[in-house]
Amino acid sequence: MSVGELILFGIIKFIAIVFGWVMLVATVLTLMERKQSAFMQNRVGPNRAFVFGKKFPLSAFIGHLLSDALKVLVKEDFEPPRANKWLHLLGPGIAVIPAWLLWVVIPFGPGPMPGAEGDHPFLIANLNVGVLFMFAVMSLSVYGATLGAWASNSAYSLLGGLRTAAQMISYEVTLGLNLVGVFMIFGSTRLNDIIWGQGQSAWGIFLQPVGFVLFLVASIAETKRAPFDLPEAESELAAGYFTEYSSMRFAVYSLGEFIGIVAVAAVAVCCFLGGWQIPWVETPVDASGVPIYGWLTVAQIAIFLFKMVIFIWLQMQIRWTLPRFRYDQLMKLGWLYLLPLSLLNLVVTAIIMYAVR
Amino acid sequence: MATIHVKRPELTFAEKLYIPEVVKGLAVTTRQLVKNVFTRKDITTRQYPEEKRPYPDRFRGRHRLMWDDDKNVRCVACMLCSTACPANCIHIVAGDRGDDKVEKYPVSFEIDLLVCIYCGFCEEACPCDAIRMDSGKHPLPSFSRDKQRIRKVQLLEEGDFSIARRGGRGT
Amino acid sequence: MPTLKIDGREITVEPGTTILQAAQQLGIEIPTFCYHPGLTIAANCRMCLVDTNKAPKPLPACHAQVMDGMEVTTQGEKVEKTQKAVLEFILLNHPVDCPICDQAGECVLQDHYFKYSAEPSRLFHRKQHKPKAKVLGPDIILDAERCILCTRCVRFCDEVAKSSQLTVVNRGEKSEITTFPGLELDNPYAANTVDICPVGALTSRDFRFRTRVWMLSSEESVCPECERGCKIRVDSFENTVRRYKPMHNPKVNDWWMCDAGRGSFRQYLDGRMEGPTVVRDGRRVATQVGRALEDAAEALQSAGGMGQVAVVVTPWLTNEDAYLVGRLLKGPLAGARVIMGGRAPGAGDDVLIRPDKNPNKRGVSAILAALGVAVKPLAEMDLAGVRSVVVMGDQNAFSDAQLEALGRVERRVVMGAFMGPLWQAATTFLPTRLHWEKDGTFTNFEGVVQRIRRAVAPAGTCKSEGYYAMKLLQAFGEGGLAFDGPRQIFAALAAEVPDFRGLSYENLGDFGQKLGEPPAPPTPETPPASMEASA
Amino acid sequence: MDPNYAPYVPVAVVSILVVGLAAVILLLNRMLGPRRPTREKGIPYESGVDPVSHPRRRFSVKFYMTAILFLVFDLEVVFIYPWATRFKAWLADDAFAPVALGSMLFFVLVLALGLVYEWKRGAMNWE
Amino acid sequence: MADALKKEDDHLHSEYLQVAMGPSHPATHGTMQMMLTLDGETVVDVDVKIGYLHRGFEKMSEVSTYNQVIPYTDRLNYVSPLCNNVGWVLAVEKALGIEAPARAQWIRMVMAEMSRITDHLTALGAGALELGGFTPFLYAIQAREDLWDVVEEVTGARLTTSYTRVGGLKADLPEGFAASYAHAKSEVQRLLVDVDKLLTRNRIFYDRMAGVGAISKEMAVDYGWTGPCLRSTGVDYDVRTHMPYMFYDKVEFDVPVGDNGDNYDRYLVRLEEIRQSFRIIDQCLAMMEPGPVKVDDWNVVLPPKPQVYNTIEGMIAHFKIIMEGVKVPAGEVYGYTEAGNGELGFYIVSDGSGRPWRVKVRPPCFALLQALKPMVQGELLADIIPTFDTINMIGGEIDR
Amino acid sequence: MSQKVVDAISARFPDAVVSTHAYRGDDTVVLKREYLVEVCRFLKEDPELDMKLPVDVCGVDYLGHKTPRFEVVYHLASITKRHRVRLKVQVTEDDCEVPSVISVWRGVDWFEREAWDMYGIRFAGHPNLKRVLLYEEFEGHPLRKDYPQRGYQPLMPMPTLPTEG
Repeated sequence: MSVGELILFGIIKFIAIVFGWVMLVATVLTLMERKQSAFMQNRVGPNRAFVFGKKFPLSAFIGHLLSDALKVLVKEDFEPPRANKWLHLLGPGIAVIPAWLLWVVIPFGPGPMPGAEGDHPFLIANLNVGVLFMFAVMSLSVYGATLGAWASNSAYSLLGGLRTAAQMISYEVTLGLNLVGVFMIFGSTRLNDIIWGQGQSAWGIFLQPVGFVLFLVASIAETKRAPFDLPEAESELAAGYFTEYSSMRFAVYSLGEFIGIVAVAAVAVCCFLGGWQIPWVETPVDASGVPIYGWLTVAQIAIFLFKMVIFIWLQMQIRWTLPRFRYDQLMKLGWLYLLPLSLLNLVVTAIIMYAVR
Repeated sequence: MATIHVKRPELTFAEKLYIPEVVKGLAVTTRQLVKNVFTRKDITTRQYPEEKRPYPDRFRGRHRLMWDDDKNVRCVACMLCSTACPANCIHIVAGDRGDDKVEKYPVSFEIDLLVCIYCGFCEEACPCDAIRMDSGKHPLPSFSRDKQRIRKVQLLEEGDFSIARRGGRGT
Repeated sequence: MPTLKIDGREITVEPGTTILQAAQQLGIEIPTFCYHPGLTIAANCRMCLVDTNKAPKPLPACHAQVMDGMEVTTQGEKVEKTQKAVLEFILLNHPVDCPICDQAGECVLQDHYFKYSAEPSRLFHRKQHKPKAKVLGPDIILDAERCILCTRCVRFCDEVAKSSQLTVVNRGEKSEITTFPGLELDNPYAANTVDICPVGALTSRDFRFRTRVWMLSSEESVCPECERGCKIRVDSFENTVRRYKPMHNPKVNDWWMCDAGRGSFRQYLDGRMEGPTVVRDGRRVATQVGRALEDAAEALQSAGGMGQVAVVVTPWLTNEDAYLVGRLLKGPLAGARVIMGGRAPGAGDDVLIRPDKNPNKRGVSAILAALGVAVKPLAEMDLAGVRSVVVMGDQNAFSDAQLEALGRVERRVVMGAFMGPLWQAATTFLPTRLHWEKDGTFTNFEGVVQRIRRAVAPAGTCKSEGYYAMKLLQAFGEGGLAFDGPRQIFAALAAEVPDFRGLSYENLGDFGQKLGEPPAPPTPETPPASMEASA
Repeated sequence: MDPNYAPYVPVAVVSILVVGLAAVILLLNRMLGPRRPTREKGIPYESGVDPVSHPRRRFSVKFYMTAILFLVFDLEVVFIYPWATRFKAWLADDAFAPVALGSMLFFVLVLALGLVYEWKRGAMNWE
Repeated sequence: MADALKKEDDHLHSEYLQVAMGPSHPATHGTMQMMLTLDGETVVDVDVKIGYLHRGFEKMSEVSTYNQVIPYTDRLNYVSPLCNNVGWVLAVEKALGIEAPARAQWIRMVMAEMSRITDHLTALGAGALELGGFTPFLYAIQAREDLWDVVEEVTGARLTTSYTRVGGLKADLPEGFAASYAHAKSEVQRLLVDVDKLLTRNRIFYDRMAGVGAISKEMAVDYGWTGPCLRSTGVDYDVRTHMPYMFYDKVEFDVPVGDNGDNYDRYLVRLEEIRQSFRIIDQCLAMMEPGPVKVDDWNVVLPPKPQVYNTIEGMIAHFKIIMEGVKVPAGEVYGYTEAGNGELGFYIVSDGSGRPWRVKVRPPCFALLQALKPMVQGELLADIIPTFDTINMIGGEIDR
Repeated sequence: MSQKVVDAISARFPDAVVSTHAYRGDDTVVLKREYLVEVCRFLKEDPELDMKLPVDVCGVDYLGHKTPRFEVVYHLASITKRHRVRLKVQVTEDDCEVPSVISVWRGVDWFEREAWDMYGIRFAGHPNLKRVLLYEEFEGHPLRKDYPQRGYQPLMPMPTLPTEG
């Protein structure tokens, strides 16, 4: 493909994926989380904003989505006078940019088989270091929170920022290590390859059960959700690192957070839940290994999204069920339990692979 | 009567691994989620303006002034309510009615609902069954302080005939 | 000297003393309705029945005289039973009127019923009806149903007011109080019948339905309407004076006061000036007290010698104010013409009302005289050649000519409380406090010095004349005269003025102190009531 | 275009797009929203009182320790990645398989020793 | 202590961060301030400041009649207002030397215990909330609401109950009380099971609570602790059993005590006390008999309304009590009861008039909160929150 | 409350007791100021009395009713022996100071601060005698009976109020 085509397809795919899916999911999530938690807690949740006061199916949902979005747009773009102006603005920006960026390596649907030539239609950039790129981008988001916190010039923000930094970097190691088992088994860091591999053998969750649990834990910690929501622990730090944020700046932070949740769910689906694979259904491929697209592809994309929703649901359910850790417990859990366990998982996987080779 | 020591549970190894308890907790919340999504049986939220909670008979709501036989104000401005009021929210100006049956009546009767603490002492203190708090209506918000000072006319709108005989006039 | 025992406590009293008086000496309370110490004894209410060993039946304590060896029981089953019976009888035909009765709260019947009976009613029959809201006189309304026929009012008219306008007609349960045909209860002391009525039968038309009495806050003071200086109670509610009530002072007014004095408070309720004004460039503007005082001081200094300054002092000053004013007149203003203002004389009688209608003429005159300030009467006021004048008080009976002369003076400093002609005339106006906003003392015509107390918070930024005098003294460089409250001023006054020697707020007591008499030993302000548990 | 670099073109494109997008929504808010700063609004949140101490001071050294710990481990984890992707292929080679496994085990052992060392040194005492 | 790390020549020291937690902070429900000095996450020092909710209860009481104080007591410990109502009237009745009729006392016990349950439910739920568990919090609050429905049926208000009167009660229990109580009880117990499942054996919760905010027996007593918090340290002290008032000596119940005096024990003690309170209520309901709920003395209670409307005797008594209040003989008494947080005492000095000369409230929280400093010093920032919660600081009660 | 405690104090410190009384079952001992700490320590440490629980400390203003004007009231209880006692110390207005018993019970800390706050009674030896319920800038001691009903306080914006001339 020519450079022009690459750019064109990049833009089209980006718009399709990011706007058609990611932003939609993240926005709906903000509402769905409130709804879900409400029903768990015997409440009804948001149900008052209608579209122009009209009631029709889902009108309350759409009303809330619209009003939420509009509200943050027209609120005062507030900048604390004592804050560091540019860093204060940069914080939310840096927080959301990686969240968008890491979608370039996530395959939504079937692409060419490993080793086969051809373009992946459901993937923006078919990088051979896909997951590595993802981690690289992901680690950037810690800067967003920390910079914003420091720039706010508030004690609470600072404490939240420090906690964010400490927590995210601590769990990043585990997060990375837990995928290593999957890479070992499937011999690639390309998510497309891993998904194909899972279709051929078994889903990652069965091959790496411990890895999956550890990944789940670490991913919740990475997305700063309860029981790992220390950076914004509202009963301790009011709102943690974004205490001094409001309007769109705040919304961008939480957007980044929600996109992060979706992204982590996508990675989990790719690595452990078989990606777009439907159990017991073979993906038809042509001779060169490129899938033959048809109605099955639509079903596969749908199942991919469905798996993500399930994973997101699980994350949410956990978030609204558990109390949160204390700082030292969190760090201990990360360094003294999860890290050694993932190392052990790695070793055991290697030995088993060696034994059964 | 005895003293019992509360037993601190010894966490089992499995519980120390977090997972069983997390699953148990998830089971509880998921149960509620499913139940509420499909049956709404446990939902306690009331959709307020459309769906109103029935107040019990004894509920102390907004005040009302009762009527005498001619639908006039029953109150004789004895000021016991404003005396008993711990918040000093009742302001009465008494006047001469020039009437043979009751000489005295409230020229103005104002209750400042923002000051009122709804303790019910005024209805308890009223010797004529003139003020009551059993309207079954809670105080409503408004956009000005002045609207929260409710006056005789408003208080009488909620009124009713009282079965008690008029105070201030012996048999 | 008979010796008797009341409730086991022994006392020896003068022969002819009643049991009630003896009990009072012991501090034992016996309930009464018809008994009033200022009136003759009727003994018709039977509330004061006590049990004695000298009679088979209970005796009325107000009437029965003590006997030697008498043993009186004021408590116990028998007396309680009698008291309950009396109260039940009195309440039989009493209407259920407390909500509309002005007396509720200071009603003796309420107090006694609650204290001595508190039993539910046993009555099932209809009550006797009598006229309600019957107008007896210009200020008196009778509710015959509430009357308990104690005849205090009848006796008062006969004995104190000497006008015999009231009587009891009919018999038995139909009895009621009324005026003699063709007469009205219109004697100048008629409103005292309202005070002594133990229930709400006689009520004041003036006070009717205005305020519930239990909400009033009261301060003892002195009626300023004439030089008698009756001891009164100023009742106020929400910082507004609602009524005067006479108080017992054997040295001045016994228990009574005249209707004119009683109703006089109304004239002071409206038209108050609450802040100082000055005239600047021909326009009257509001200002601050400090600025107005500077203005006043400047006016006095600009006169060019005290010969061209005239000062009208008023007999409405308290002794304390008069002392400070006197210091001012004696010091920086020495040489100024000093005129004694005040109201014009009016009618008097031989009961209480005095012709001179100023409260403190004697005190002010005595103090100024003692300080060596020569004072001319108002009639001799001569403002010729005067460039600055200070007028104190609103109650000065200036003739029209005098007012006109006043208006011609170049600088006119007025200390007054009201927006009257004097305020119109003032180039510098300093608002003053009314007598019920001041703490201090008045001296009546007989020389009885009595306390007046602040009953309501002063309006606006009003200060007393004494305060202005003190500030002016300081402005003239006599800074040493700084007092903190009237108590200190009175102490200084007592030290300097011979008539007042030895007096202090402590030894004025409840009834005041007559000038020239040896002061009584000091009594504490409030008698200590025991809060130590005993039961 | 070199196929190795070709996938990075969309990455670059997307990078520009997301930066632009972030800038746009933040600026959009700046244009649409009102600006009414007040003194009270400008005070950093500190539970309703004026802040007592300046937050930009030297905070506890423990946080730096965590950062250093992370650096060490994250770097080492990066070394495992290439190995992991090749491991499966190496296993096919019987001769090299034990070496592949052994080298990784040794590497992990060193990592674990490092962790234990840190732990014993008290770097993991956060209380 | 602060200087230990700040040596002159040490250029690598870290600095302490001073943070004001409160008065307007999510954790300080009930306004107060903790001025924290932090070394990273560790609390070096804490200075507790209260008074943000001071309304002058004691001063207001001095110008109110004894009955007029009752609405003020609602606002002392506002999660268990009935305990305060009962405590106040018991103290006044002690000063008067009278005793309310048996039925009134039984009902007071029922209502006080119900209030205690709401108090503990609030503390438990808020404890979960402080640790980020919003769901158990709402379950507990929902249970509390169910009880408040019953309270509202009885008293006419959920929170500002003002139910008791000197010499009795405002009114008897309404018709159908037993049924609505039984319903509420089953609801509460059902929800408590869920709360229990979500929290008690969950290791995250366990680790956050156990061993945190511990205080020794001796220290707790020395600080004047009472109530569930004192019992959690292992001291068996409950006013209801030590100095039985009303009919607490006639009902069977157990006093739960803990061993360690830490947050987890306080949690467990409260959980158990809820069960015991239900036991007490059940017994009270079984044992109470019909009868008057006010003493038969018009010097103390208002006459019945028909008497007021129709007879002058009733009218006068009514007027006297409203105008002047219940006259309490001169003297001083200290009346104390077991409220939700411990011993709630009212020290009343009367001068014989209808208004108290001096009222001193001995709020249980006051003693509890002053021990906060030694409890959290040296612990982590996050530990303040559950500790602060389990001592169940109530601003209305501390500041009065 | 218990007569036993009163007897024990009277027996041990005959000089310290000004008076005793019992009213409605509350036993009260009025102590001389200088003996307060000693008596308190005795009460706490004597195994027979064992009054380890400091229940309450408060001031009372008896303006116009009693002299001396102030009283500091201590309520003490024993958990093990189940008895209580009320100690009172009388203080004059001019010498408004009592020794602090914080050395005996730490729990009286805030109670003493409150009494200082509300009545201006100083507790000698209290390490941190600051206002507790009111703010530092507050003037006067509000529970004193002569505290003006309407007065100006620093930091409190109030409408113009008439001031004494």
